[in-house]
Amino acid sequence: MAAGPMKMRAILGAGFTDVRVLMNHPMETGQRKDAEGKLVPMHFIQNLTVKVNGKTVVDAQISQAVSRNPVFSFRLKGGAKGDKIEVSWLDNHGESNSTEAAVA
Amino acid sequence: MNRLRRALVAALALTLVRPLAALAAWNKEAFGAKSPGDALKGLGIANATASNEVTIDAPQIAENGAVVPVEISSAIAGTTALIVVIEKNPFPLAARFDFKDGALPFVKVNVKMGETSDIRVLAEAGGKYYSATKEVKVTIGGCGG
Amino acid sequence: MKLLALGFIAALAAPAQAQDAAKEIQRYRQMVAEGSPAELFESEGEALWKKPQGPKNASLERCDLGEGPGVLKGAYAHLPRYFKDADRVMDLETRLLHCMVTLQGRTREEATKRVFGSADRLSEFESLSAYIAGQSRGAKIEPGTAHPKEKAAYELGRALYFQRVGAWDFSCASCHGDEHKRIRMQELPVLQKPEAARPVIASWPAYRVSTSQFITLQWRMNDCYRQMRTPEPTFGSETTVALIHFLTVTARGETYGGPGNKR
Amino acid sequence: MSRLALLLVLVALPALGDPTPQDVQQVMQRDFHPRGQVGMDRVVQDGVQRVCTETRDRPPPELAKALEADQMKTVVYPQGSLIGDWKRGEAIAQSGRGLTWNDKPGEPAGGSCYNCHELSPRELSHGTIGPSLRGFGKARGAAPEVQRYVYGKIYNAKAYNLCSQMPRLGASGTLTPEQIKDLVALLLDPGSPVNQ
Repeated sequence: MAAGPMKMRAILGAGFTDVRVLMNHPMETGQRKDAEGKLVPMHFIQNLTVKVNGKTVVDAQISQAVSRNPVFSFRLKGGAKGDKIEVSWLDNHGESNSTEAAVA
Repeated sequence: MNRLRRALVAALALTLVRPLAALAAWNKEAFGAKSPGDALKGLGIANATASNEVTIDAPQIAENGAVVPVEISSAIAGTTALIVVIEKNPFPLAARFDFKDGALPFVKVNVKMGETSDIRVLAEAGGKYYSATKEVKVTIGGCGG
Repeated sequence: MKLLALGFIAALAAPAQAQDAAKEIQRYRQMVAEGSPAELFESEGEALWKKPQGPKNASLERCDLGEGPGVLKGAYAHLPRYFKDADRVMDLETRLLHCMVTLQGRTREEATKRVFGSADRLSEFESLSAYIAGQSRGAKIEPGTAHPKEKAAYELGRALYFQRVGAWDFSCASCHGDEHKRIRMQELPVLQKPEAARPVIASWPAYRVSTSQFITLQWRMNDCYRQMRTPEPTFGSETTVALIHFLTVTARGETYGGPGNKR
Repeated sequence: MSRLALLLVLVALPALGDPTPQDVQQVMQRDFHPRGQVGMDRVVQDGVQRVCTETRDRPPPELAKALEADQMKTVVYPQGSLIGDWKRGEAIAQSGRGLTWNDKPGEPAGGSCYNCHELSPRELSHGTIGPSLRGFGKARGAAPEVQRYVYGKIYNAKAYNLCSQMPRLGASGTLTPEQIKDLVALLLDPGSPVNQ
């Protein structure tokens, strides 16, 4: 599967900004068998980065234990309407994707 | 997707992703560890102090191990990382989040659990580690047919 | 937690334990619902809606879902309804199939080859449903009830709901007929009652976390009958539409909030 | 109390002009198709299903009694003890497979027991459509007549309560006599977790 769609929402709260990001990814553990009984090879996101106006604020390493079609929520200090949030990921096959949203 | 776009995406992946990869290497040793102890060793963590300022919000019972929602946070001043270990998973280390200035030590994520297990969350602050655990029971849902 | 452990030993603690378990599962579902990736599928459906396909190389953009050709806003919330051009009551999926045949020139057989998809690849009906249902968020659920065929569909749907059938003698009401019952940990809404049907219908179609699939009401009817040990109901048949119509009419007045999230 | 009963009957009566079970059956014969091991015979109602549909599961007592007696005739009791192996019984109670269009015909089915009943206290994920069976044997013992009752009830629940929601697990060919004996053991064997 190629890098699927991502969706993000960044909403200003009282003194913080909530960022919720959805990504389409199989997150295969390497232990699941397909319909023919063959093991599906490991395929999962390993790195995830959250940037605010170009500056990295969260740097994550994750494993195949994160559920399929991952959903992450992060909380940023302060923030202002219009701040540019960018989230990108890289998986163990070298595939990657990223998405951007302005704080609303 | 047409060929040109695919080629462009591939080129972009090469140029843009490299610095990302260099920036946040994936800790193969820790993530490949098959016991919680080895996973922590892989992260260079020798010991951690139990703390009720590290919080794990997760259901006591999950109807499906494929999706267990967990919300983790730390109230310890100067927290720079949160680490999630699912003790009984084949590869216990699930995630490590490093927070730079600008982010609060808070994450909500869905994880997979192979069976009923303790979830352990460690917070790093000032080079020290603090931890909390919570048991989640994994049950069967639906008609099972 | 300790209470739970004690429950295993002391039989007297059983009711408390059961209550705790039910409460915790409730919380589990709520947390799962808050982290739904359902929205991911809407953009996929939008692309498919606009994509020319079939012998006529036409998109579905001129498809009339009841509000006029190409009008999507609120269309899902007003289905199922009677369509004059087909002279029958149709739900969203049945109507989409009709448009695939009439606008795109596809055969019924080809268009229904893969009506239910997988976690890796949604079916056309699933991604289109995600997109189109999303265009009704905030709209009031008001399926058609005025036309005689709409009335007949409702009555047939209700009769089907109570029909005991199949190798295990089930009707829909065998599981969804009494208050506060569960299958395993799943609480069963009594769907012939408006207060129970409303929140359920308002969140279909939905992302199902246990299988990572996007599921529709046609799928729900199909898989309930599978578990009732009957033969397979045909996709878009009067039976499936009548049941969906009965449930949706029972839920009318509720504000549509989907696509939702299921266990 | 009697007024409540009357009210229930009134509520349960289908309105005039509603499709009858026969009408519905005709619609189903048109709208369903065979798949896998499941043929179209399964949308044809038998007498029990028809009466229960018509009366919304509240059949007149005399009719119920007569039809229950008919159903009792379907129960075939094996020779000797009816107590099998509770460990196998537990696995059968857990499994929800069998008789659907995507189950393979030769493969052993389950009883789907936990879908509706509480049995072993170790299994938290149990349904509540049927009564809790926890401690069932502890309260009743395992005398031959208790064994016969449990075996018969699993084999054909409709012989005891005509419009019960419980499938006729033996009469429908879902479970084999051996499997039903294993379930009897799960309920009655003092060593079974159900009786702990």
